[in-house]
Amino acid sequence: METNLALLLLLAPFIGFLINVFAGKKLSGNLPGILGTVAVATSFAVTLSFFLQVSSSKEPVMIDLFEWMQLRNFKVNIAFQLDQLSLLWLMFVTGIGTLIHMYSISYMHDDENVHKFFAYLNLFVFFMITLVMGSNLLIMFIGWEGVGLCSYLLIGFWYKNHDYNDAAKKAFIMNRIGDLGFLIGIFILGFIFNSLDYTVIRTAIESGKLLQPSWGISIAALCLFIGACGKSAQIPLYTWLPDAMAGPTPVSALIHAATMVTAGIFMITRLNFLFDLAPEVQNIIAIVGAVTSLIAASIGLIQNDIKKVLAYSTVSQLGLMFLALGLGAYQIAVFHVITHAFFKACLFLGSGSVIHAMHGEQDMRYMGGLRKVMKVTFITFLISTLAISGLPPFSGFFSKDEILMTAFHDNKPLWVIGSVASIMTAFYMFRLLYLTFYKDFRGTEEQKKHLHESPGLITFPLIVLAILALVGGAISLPGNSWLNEYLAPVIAKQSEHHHMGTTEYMLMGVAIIGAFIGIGLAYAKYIKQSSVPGQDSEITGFAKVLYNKFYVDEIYTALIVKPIYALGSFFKNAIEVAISGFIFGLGKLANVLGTEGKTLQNGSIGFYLFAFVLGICSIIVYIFLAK
Amino acid sequence: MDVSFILITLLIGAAATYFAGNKWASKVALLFSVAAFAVTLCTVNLLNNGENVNSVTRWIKNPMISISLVGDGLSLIMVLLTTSLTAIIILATLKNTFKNAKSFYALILFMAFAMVGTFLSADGFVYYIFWELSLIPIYFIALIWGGGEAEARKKDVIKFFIYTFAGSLFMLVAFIYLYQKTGSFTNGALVRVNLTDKEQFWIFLAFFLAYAIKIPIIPFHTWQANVYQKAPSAGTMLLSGIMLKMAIYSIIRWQLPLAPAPAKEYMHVLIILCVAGVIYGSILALKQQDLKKLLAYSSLAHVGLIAAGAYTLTLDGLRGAVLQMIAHGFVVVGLFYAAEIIIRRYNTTEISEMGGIRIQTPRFTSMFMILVLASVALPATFNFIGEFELLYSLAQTNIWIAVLGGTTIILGAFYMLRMFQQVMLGEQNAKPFADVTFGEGFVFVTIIGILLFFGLYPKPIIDFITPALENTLNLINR
Amino acid sequence: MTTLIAIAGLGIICLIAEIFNLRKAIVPVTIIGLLAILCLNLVNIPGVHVANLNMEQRSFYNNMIIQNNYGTLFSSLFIVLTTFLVALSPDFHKEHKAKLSDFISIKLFLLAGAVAMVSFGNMAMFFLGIEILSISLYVLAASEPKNVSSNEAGMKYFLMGSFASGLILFGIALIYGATGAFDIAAIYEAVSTGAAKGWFFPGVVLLTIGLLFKIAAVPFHFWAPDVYEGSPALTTATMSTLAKVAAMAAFYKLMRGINLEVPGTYVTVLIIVSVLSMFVGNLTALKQNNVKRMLAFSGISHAGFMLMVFLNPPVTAGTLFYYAAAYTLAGIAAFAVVISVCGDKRNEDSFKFNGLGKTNPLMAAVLTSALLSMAGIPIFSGFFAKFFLFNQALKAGQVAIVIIAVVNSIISVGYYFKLILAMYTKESTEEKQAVPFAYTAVAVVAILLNILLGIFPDMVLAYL
Amino acid sequence: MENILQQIGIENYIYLSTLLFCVGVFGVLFRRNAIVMFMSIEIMLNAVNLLLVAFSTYHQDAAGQVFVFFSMAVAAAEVAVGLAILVAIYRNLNNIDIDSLKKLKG
Repeated sequence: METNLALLLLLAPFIGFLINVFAGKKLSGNLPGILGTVAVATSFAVTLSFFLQVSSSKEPVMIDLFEWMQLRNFKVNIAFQLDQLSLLWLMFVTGIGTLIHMYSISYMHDDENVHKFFAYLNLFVFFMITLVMGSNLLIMFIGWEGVGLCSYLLIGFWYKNHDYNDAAKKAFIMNRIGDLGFLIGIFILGFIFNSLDYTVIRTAIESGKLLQPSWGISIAALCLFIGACGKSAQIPLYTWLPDAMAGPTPVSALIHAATMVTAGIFMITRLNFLFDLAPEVQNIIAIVGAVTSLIAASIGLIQNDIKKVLAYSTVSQLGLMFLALGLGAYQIAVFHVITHAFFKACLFLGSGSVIHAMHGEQDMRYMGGLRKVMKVTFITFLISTLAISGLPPFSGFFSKDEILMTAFHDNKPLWVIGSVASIMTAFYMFRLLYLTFYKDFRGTEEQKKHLHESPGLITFPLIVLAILALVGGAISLPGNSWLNEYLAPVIAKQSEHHHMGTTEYMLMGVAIIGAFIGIGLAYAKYIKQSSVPGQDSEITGFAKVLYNKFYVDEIYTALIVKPIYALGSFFKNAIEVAISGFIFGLGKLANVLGTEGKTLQNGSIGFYLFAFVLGICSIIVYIFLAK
Repeated sequence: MDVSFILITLLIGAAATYFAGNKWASKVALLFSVAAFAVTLCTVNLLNNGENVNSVTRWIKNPMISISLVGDGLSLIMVLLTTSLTAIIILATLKNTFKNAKSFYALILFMAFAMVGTFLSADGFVYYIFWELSLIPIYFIALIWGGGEAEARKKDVIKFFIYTFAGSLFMLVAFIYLYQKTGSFTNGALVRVNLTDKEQFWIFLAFFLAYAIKIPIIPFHTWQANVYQKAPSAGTMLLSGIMLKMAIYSIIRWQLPLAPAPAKEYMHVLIILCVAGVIYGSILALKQQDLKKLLAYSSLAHVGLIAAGAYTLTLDGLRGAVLQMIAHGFVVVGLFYAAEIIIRRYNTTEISEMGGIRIQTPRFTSMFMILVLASVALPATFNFIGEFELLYSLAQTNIWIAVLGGTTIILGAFYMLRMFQQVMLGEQNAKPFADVTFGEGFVFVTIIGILLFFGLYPKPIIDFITPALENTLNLINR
Repeated sequence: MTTLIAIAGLGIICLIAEIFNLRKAIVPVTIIGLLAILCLNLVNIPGVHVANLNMEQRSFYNNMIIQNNYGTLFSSLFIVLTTFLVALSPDFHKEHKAKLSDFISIKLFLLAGAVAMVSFGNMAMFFLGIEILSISLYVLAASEPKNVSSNEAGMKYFLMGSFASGLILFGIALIYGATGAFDIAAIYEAVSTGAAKGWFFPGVVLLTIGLLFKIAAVPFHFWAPDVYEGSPALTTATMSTLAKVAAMAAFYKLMRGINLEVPGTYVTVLIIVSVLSMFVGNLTALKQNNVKRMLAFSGISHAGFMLMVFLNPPVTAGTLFYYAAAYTLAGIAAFAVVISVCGDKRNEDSFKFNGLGKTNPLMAAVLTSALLSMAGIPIFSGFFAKFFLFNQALKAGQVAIVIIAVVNSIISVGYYFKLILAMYTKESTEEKQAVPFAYTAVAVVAILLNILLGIFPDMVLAYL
Repeated sequence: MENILQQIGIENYIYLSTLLFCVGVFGVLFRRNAIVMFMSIEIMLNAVNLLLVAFSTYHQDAAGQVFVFFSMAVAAAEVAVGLAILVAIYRNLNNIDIDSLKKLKG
């Protein structure tokens, strides 16, 4: 029974995918969308039932289907594990997934390939579920690469535009770099534990009888973290995420904000018992996370493309989550994942709604004053913005604040970085808000005419998400946290959760003040002075560096892509030529000798006889006189 | 009912095809190839029921040579691959019209015959004969039905022939030398002979020459790209899908058991050579403007990884090699078929002249896409199983080699997606592109079906080959 | 013995038939006669169990003729070859029918000489055989008086041939002087008892040189290409198959017959000659445009290969015979095609073979097979021949020579395949002319025999 | 009976005939006139004949002398053929200079 239900949970989106792929073209109007939505909704329903069951019974549901792979010292099965963590993840994956599907029905309805869109979207959900449900690392890897594939397909959804295709390609390849790390990590774990099952590894660790020196584990952890960097867009593998905004906005919301990019956090949380054994790696994670959040936030400060800003804010928020992971505060990371999923999805969908209204215009410099026409969008957007800026009582406040608190307790510098990042966040988010919704409209008259509030199918998800963004913090209030209780079974080492003392309240205060500083700056600049970001050419100095994302892409091109191509031409024009030249050289040599032989054969009997006698003499000399 | 029936079927098939005349040749060939596949399946079934499928026939008294054909998991899986792929390849070529078709299809079947013989023979001499025999048909196929400018084609094809012929002659010498030691050519006897390390080294070298050229391992690969490009697609499929697998199979079946000492001593050199091939091929693939050449270099890369796995002398390595051989066989045939379809529609092999096909052909695009993804070893495709086991075996020898070899999943994705983008995506191409016909679609669906099914449930194959591979491993570590 | 007489008789019958102008009957009669003789000859083979060629032999005319498996098998091969040559004759000589009987009878006498060369028991017989063979070849080579190149070929062959005969004679004389006998057995006796004088070995060396000339081994090979090119194609076929192999067989028989332990230097010389022949033959063949020349050079290289049997003389009789059979059968098939393509129009440039694959697929296939066999590609007996040769050589521990031989087979592929390429890829320049049945028949039968030999090597190996 | 050979010694016969043989060889090598070359070859053959006869006496054995007849007969036949070819050549080229026969080469 459980097996069937689990399979239903897993396969419902896949079936949706199949139907949309094979029959989608014939389905008329919104049917593909509705179908896709229903598919995901089904999964959500099933997830819910499992969720209730597990959260009451505290007993994870294990499903073992059949043997998949054989390796020297162990086998790998197709098996699934529905425990607190995976179910929690499934909840918001399928939940938000459903909403975004719903949203897309309207958002994409006039696209020629709408059925493909929903097919891919369903496929993504399917792989995401696989990733989360898998009971061993290889199953996770299936999902891991599967979601990468879907993100590739969806980023390049408008495949006529080669820039989009490049973005898609970039995303896939950068993910692959991470995946290689992931694979290597898997190999090492395979050697050490002779298994890839989470449960086995965990018991092996907790039983405390490890044959291998722990540096093996550290390396494994590091490799896995590299994998996480790829998926979750951390330094140095983050540059694909902003480009990924080439995809349709719902995609950005679902894949590149709410779900896929959190896979890295999921993986590390999954293997928390492993990472606990590698404190040095945890340090690296924390630092990388903090730095990423800072860098991304700083770039976000002056982007003008509404989705780019959100993208960088996503990167920065992910950075904060990794910071938490690095500090060993897994529950808090998960907490922030969830809240972030709520408000970031909402923000993206909101921006989508705006873009929809603006007929594809994404540059904030040509927006403004939309709050009059787009009430719902504005309000939901405002709520989410407040949430991400970390103002109480919005969900973002609690999660982010806990992260910073932990940072403060364990590692002050990181706390500073994190705080600065969140101040920046507050600034650029409100900059976004002001530029988009306040003041007067700066677009063309043409656009102005068509400005309108989006239809219900779009606004409904916005509202739902906004509400969640508002109250989401409730699942883990400081002091008494439902989430920590719930996740306790899957987290090996309980992070000492600090009672709320004066320091804590002080820190909260600092955070809030920081947020207000950010908001204040934004207000001063964009409302008081009502300044509008200038054209790209006008940007100068450090701003220019920021605007060009620290030229990271250029650096990568110069350092990696170009050399590879150069190497390619070297191989092609030098080595290949040399080798085949050598081979042909042998042939030529033979021909030359042949020509010599021809000239020797000069047709004169005299010479022939002479050679004859010469032969005789040499033979006789050799045999009789050479002794 | 033993393995010889497969050979007989194919041989009769070749003859029948030739005499069927140009009109019916393709049909007859298809019929017989399918028949051969069926026979193979029966044989596999017999073997699984624990019956003896070997066949031994006395042939020459002095030197003592007998035609002994042995069907174990390893050889039969390869035969299965050969027969199935032959059927698929013939199916794939049904649409095109060849001048003098009867010879063409007869040659294909004859080649299949030779290759199956190579896989089955347990007598070194007979093995060598089949090995050489398989060279003649492909030579003529590439020469007569090949494309491209005639003179250049001749140059490349003759280079290919002499090159491979040269390599294998040294293998023959090695065999004769072994015969002088043992007085027998049978695999069983040869693996039991005790040789000094020096002898083993030279024998290993002789074999290596033959196989390195056939596989090909750098720097013996220069014939490959040109021949792949010039040969007709059927020929390219035969070469890349089956023929180069002959060499890897031979490494596992002959080279390693016969000369384990140098294989162990120079393991890292060999592996590094192969892995270098992986990177080299991938990077070269990035620079190719010719679709078939690009696929050729990608094949060079993949095969390098397979060979590396085989040389790790670990169970995972050998198993991965065999699995990946099968997976790669199907994928590469599929890819070359896709290339063939594009080339036939646009009659150019220049990538730059393609692009903007996706709009016109949703079905073809999806199939091509899946094949591309399979070839970059996306999990849940068969190739992932193989590549994972290979990399895992590499990691067992040295983690850094595994990292180097692993770059294939990055570079592979790089050049394959790049190719896919340039060939399929972008604004609609001026030239019209008819979507795949039912026949073409059928071929693709078959291949994709196999890849996906075994990607999720490779157990039957794994269980089938593992015992044989364990035996081989025991011989190596004897 | 009877074989020899019968052959000679058959030759005379041909001449007489001409007198009673039964010209029509000549060829059929000859062929039937030859086949009859072949059967007659084959009944002499005692059976599989005889290993050593010195055992189980019958002698006639106090050891003038000695009959054993070696001789019998080789003479059978020669008879088969002659049958083919005779079958080719009528169409080849259709311009001057009057001379047909002469050509045929000369071929028959030539055959008689060849048979004598492999079944002699006495130096006299050996000398006579070799001279009969040579003289008939001089005649055949120059058999087109009007044609300068034919004259030139005849002259060159004659001058150098008789020069070589002089050497052989000198050698025989010295051996006689050293042992006081012409009888092989007696010589063997004398040598083994050590009664031989010091001049014995010089004699052997001179004899060897003379025979090396006959098989056209470097550096005594210069005549071959010119003579092959100059003579009428059919004669070339005779030389490159029958004559060469006969000389080789005689050489082997003589060496095995008279000196049991050859000093190392002697073998070294043979090895050097063999290696030189391989290299010179193959390399020079690469650059030839005239097919007959090309085959001449390939013949030189094959002579080099065959010389490898002296690496391990006691046991290589079978190998030698097998190689000879494989090589000659392929050669006859190839020449049948060459003749059918070029007729006796004195031009065998390889461009005449362009597009043969289309104009005459069957002949193209035969020629291809023949060339593949010479190149040593499996299933054709040429491959097995090389294999057995290498096998013996390695048994003698001569790895280096084998490697050299391998390298040479690789080189040889170069020019064999050049012709194949021409046949299948170039466009035909010639108009398609009807091929006489005889040519097709000979070509096909010869190549079939070749393949048969390849598939069932025991067919002949068992007897030696 | 007192054999002439014992007095002179067989070696000298060998040296003589070798010498003669070499004369023949050099004749063949250094003369370009076909007739002269034939004659030189005849000298070679006759040198051998001499040697054979000497040996036959030396061994007190008639076989050698018989063999000489063989060789003479053969030589005669050879020369007959040779001259025939020569005549043909003369008809075509109006000379019998060997060096004019260089058409076949390469």
